[in-house]
Amino acid sequence: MANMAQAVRMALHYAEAHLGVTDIFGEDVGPPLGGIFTCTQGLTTTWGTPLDERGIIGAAMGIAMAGGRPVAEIQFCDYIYNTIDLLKLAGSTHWSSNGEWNLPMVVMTPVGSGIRGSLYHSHSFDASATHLPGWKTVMPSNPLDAYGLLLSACKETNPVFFLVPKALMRVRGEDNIPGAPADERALSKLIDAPLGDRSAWSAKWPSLEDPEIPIGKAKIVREGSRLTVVSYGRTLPLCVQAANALAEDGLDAEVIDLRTLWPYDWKCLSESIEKTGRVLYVNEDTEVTNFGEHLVRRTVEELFYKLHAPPKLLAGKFVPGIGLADVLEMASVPQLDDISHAIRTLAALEP
Amino acid sequence: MANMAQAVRMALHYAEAHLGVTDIFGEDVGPPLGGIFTCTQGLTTTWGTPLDERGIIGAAMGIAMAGGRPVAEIQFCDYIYNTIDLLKLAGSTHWSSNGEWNLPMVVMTPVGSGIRGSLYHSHSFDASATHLPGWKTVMPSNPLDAYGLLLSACKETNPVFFLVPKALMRVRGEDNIPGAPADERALSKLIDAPLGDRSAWSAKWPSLEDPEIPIGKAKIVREGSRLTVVSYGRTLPLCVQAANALAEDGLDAEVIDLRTLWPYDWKCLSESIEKTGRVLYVNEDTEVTNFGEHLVRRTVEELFYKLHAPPKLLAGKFVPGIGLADVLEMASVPQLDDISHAIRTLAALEP
Amino acid sequence: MVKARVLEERLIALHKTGHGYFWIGGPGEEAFNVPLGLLIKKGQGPAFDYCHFHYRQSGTLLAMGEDPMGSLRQMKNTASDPYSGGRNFAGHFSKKAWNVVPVSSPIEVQYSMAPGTAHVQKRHGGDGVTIVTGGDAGTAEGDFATCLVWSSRKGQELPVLIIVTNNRWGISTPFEQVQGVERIADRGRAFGIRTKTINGNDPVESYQELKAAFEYVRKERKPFLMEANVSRLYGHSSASGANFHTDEVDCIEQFEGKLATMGLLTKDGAKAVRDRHNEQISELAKQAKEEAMPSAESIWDHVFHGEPGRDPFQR
Amino acid sequence: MVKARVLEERLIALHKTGHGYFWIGGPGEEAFNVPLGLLIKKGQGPAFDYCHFHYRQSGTLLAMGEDPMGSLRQMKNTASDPYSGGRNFAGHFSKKAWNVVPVSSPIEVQYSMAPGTAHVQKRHGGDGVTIVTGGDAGTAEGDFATCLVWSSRKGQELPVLIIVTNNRWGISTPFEQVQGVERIADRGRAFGIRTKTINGNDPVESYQELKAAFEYVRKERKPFLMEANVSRLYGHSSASGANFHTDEVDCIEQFEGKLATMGLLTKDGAKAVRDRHNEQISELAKQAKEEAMPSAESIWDHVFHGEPGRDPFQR
Ligand SMILES: Cc1ncc(C[n+]2csc(CCOP(=O)(O)OP(=O)(O)O)c2C)c(N)n1
Ligand SMILES: Cc1ncc(C[n+]2csc(CCOP(=O)(O)OP(=O)(O)O)c2C)c(N)n1
Ligand SMILES: [Mg+2]
Ligand SMILES: [Mg+2]
Repeated sequence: MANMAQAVRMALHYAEAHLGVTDIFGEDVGPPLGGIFTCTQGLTTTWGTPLDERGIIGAAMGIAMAGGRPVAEIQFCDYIYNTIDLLKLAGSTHWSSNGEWNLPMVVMTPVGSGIRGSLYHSHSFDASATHLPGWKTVMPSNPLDAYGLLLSACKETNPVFFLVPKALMRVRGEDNIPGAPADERALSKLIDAPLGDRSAWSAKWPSLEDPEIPIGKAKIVREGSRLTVVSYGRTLPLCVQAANALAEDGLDAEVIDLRTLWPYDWKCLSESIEKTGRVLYVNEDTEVTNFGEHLVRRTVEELFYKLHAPPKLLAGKFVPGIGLADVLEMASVPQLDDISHAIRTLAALEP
Repeated sequence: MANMAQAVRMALHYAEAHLGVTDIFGEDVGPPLGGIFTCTQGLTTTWGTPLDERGIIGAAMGIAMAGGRPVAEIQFCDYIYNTIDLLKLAGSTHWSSNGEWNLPMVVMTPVGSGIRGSLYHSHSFDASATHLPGWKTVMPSNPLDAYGLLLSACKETNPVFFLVPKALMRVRGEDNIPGAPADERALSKLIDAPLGDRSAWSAKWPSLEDPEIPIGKAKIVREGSRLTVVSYGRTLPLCVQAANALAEDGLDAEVIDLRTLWPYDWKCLSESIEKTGRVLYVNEDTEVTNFGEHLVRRTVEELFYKLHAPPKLLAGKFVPGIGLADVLEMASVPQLDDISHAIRTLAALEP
Repeated sequence: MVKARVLEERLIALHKTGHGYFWIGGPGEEAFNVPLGLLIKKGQGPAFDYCHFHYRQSGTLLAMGEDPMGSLRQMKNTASDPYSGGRNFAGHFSKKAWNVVPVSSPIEVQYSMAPGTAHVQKRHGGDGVTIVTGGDAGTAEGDFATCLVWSSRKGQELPVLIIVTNNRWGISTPFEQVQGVERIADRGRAFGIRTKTINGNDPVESYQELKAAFEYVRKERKPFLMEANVSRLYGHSSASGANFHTDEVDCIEQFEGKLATMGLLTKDGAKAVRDRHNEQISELAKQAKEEAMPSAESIWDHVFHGEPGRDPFQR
Repeated sequence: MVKARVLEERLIALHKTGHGYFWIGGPGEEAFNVPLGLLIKKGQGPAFDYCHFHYRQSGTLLAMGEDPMGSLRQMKNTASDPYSGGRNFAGHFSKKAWNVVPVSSPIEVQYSMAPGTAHVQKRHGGDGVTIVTGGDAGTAEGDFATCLVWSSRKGQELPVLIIVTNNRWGISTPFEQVQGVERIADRGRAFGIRTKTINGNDPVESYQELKAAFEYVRKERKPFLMEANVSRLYGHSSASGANFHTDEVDCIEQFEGKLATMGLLTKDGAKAVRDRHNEQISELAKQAKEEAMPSAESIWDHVFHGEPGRDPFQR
């Protein structure tokens, strides 16, 4: 099966071939490297930009205004924070022009911890992204969703953040990308650039299809009755892993992959929470003014009297960075044990 | 009594005279204008900068590193969003250097709606500020607090955001600034720059004192028993006004001015909420991934079983901007009626 | 030029009489902005010019043929305001039919967006170019440098006319006090960008220099950096009083004088022109005052393209 | 120079043998970085030089007299790491006693901070200056322009030595592909800043040119922009393999050759120097491997200055 980097690459190929994407650009995105995580290898509309994030976002806005369909990459979301004013502007342009101008643009950036990235290759962007009106935000937790959601993002006529959990870049999926060979070797032969000289190489793309994974739909990845766990990105597989283990002790948790952070699938969440009466939100952004706190607020605002226990949030500690030493990273953002413990505690809570 | 602009000006005078503040700078901060809101008139360490917010924040960091004590102004918080990366860095420098370097710097910026500022003179910054670890954030709702909190900010050895609700700039306080004449005319004669040519003018500062309003302490501005209202900045006076009016109908609300957003006074809040069992949080930042949602989360996390009703948040609508036309602004951010209605509804809520 | 001046003075008058919350505009820049507008290839899409303007461009829009009614409506923030539906300040134009992208309040960000439209135009071919304008103080923002870097990459030069209107002020701050550059145009040199500094108070010089610059950018598909020295006749905005400053050159008065000495215009002739525009525009202003404001529910409109406006929380 | 090279090669070896998660450093820049270190007036406070460095400055630190043990500890992210306590990547120095401000990963932000320390030094008087270093690709960020604008205001010029080490690469991207400037140093001209482009692979030229530049900045209290052409001998970082690139000039090999032909150094002599440093540093590396990691609770330390580290939610 494909890993997430390959899934993103195939989605970008599909998007330039069938969805009218005109420019895929960012630092080191063009040949020969094809991106820090190989996500843009072998594509035809890629180009490398000056080392200037403001220029990258500004160019994306201009290209979208002129009828192009840009996919702009910020090499790491840790380096997007000098462009928040431009991102706000991109999100407000349709509104401020009273509907005259719209910006079909995708901003793609790797997020989160898990590669021992230290202070500046471990940031999360979900809290900041969801505080920006006018943007849609998606964040996959597996290759198929990454592929499908990126296609949907490229079909959008509004600005979309495509946040890629870098810890999952090399993890292979369980579901096949429609049209791609399931065999790893075969797939790699077709679309992975060789090491060393690549000047002669070109990708042989399989004839891919669109799984149509819409923006705004969450996915119940594990049905359960005792409580609801809602997560996305790096922590989602850990939530599933924890739930499966706890099920053996008879603690049957439902796990939902939010997939789209805004506009999110409240129907799916609320139905599950009404069923279980308990909910745990898990993400790895720092926990103060965190998107999970919005979900907690929405939960008590609309479901308070149906709850058997307080909704809980497990998120990153409110510290200025993630330290390089392993123990520092482990202590800063949710790990498997933290999640299992949080589920157990929530399930056990009684008035 | 002094208005908030005068209070800030007097605080900055006190800070350069007695607290070692070395540089008060920003766009149009120096003479002759002395700031868009007159907050920096007649001071001795003020200077005007190039039109470059990144340069302003960067300079503040450098000045602090070299032993100076800067107070940097961003003319409107609407224009601070191209510096978030630098603000993150300022907040992480002490931590990343393992305690070696600290940055005693104050970033002062006008926030919020209320002056018909349209899309770009109405932004709030409290959600973004409270998501930045390593920063303290204060936001006064009256001149005396503005004066006292700014002095405390200038005594800090960590970065501090001093957020000034621009709608309250010209509102006079009920409490006197210690050392300043209570009479408006007399005060104005001393510290307000004349219109027209100011080259000959210099301020005559009264001998001011420090009211010692510590960072981290909230203030109960109206005692009540039926429910708790927590707010800050522009909406705080509206909450008091609403509570006073509702008291006449026998609805007795307690109103707390948070004053410091981080680190906030949880003791004060939790005691009040335990007493009333109901809490309404009010601010005007957009409501998704909003700091009030953090307070809601903290409330259910720690006080769930003591609540008689769900904690509520009344905040700005999640739209890309505040429109110029009056009705658009009124419909976008909390107004007096919205607050009264929210208090009434919360008080009436029964399972 | 006169029509633009009359429009701005009407907008100021409206503000001073309590009609409209804020004024900012371009009185004093007509001698440069009008020729600019006359030279723009207007239309929609990459075959035509893209305009990334700032808030002093009324003269350019009128010269392009825009109806002054739009500015009056925006000043009154009526629902009929064609640029923002009553949402944005005066001078914040937007006109997709002519590739005029929305003017935004943040200074200089348009210089970071301009390479994007120019990039599409370079690929599209033809002679459409991108024009970006802004003030002198704003060149201190990194976005100005971004525009120089992105438009001058060897072999990938972009067809963008980079304009700086230098009135030597940033609100209350003199240019000399905050910047050490002698000629802002010189900043283009290190990038191999062709540059020129001109007298923007002279409509003839402005027209000729702009014409030459446009020809270069259209044909060579390379950037050109033009600095135009202009006046700020009514101060920065209504926030600074919006009163007439006699210490600045008035390009219209100067040009009328020149025409008079050349015997091409009489005092009365000039007055007649002004009166005619005055009448028309005050008529339009009266109309604008009668028009409806936007509705409260309309705040939800156009949050997302292609979706009906609604409260995401269905309250 | 040799000591710096040996240190970097040891760090690379440590990474490749699984000791340390990430390497980035300055092998190839020694001929420039070492003379730079020798010329810095080291000490604490505005009377001394402030150093805003990037992540390739090990040669400078060693030349200033720094103990290589610090780099080895940071590579192993031990609690004893003197620069970040095991929190930050290799090459991210911080030394308050010598005004070496924390090296941060974000490219170019140091250029926005440098005017701040220089501003304090200008006011303080004396001959302390600010030095800021960074790479060629990074000059595309607005922060580089910010540094030029803020340091060159007439009458308020700042004593800052603005350095760009040009290795003609930004990770995988050639300079020519993304920037149109011939000489980066030329970008200072429009601002009236004195500039120079030098061969950073020649330690003698580097020393002489740096000496002259320092004298100018110390005495005139004005900015100087220096571009030094250097090599990137082991690629960008461990992420790109950190293998030796034979197609780049090796300044040490070149200088040893020069000394040899001048009869000042023999092959054995050179080898002896290298062996000596190798021994010492591998000794230190052994020690570093034994040292303790930081503790989990320590994440709360130094969030706020002057306050004990604690979880704000007291969990
Ligand atoms: C990013 C940003 N910072 C600050 C402001 C506030 N502001 C509005 S206009 C202005 C001065 C602009 O001067 P200049 O660029 O010379 O243009 P001019 O108004 O003189 O034509 C400032 C500081 C802003 N709008 N945007
Ligand atoms: C703001 C920012 N954007 C992107 C990166 C990722 N990055 C790290 S080093 C680098 C290339 C820097 O090239 P240059 O400035 O020439 O310095 P060099 O490494 O060549 O010495 C990039 C893009 C970063 N660290 N910071
Ligand atoms: Mg100006
Ligand atoms: Mg380089």
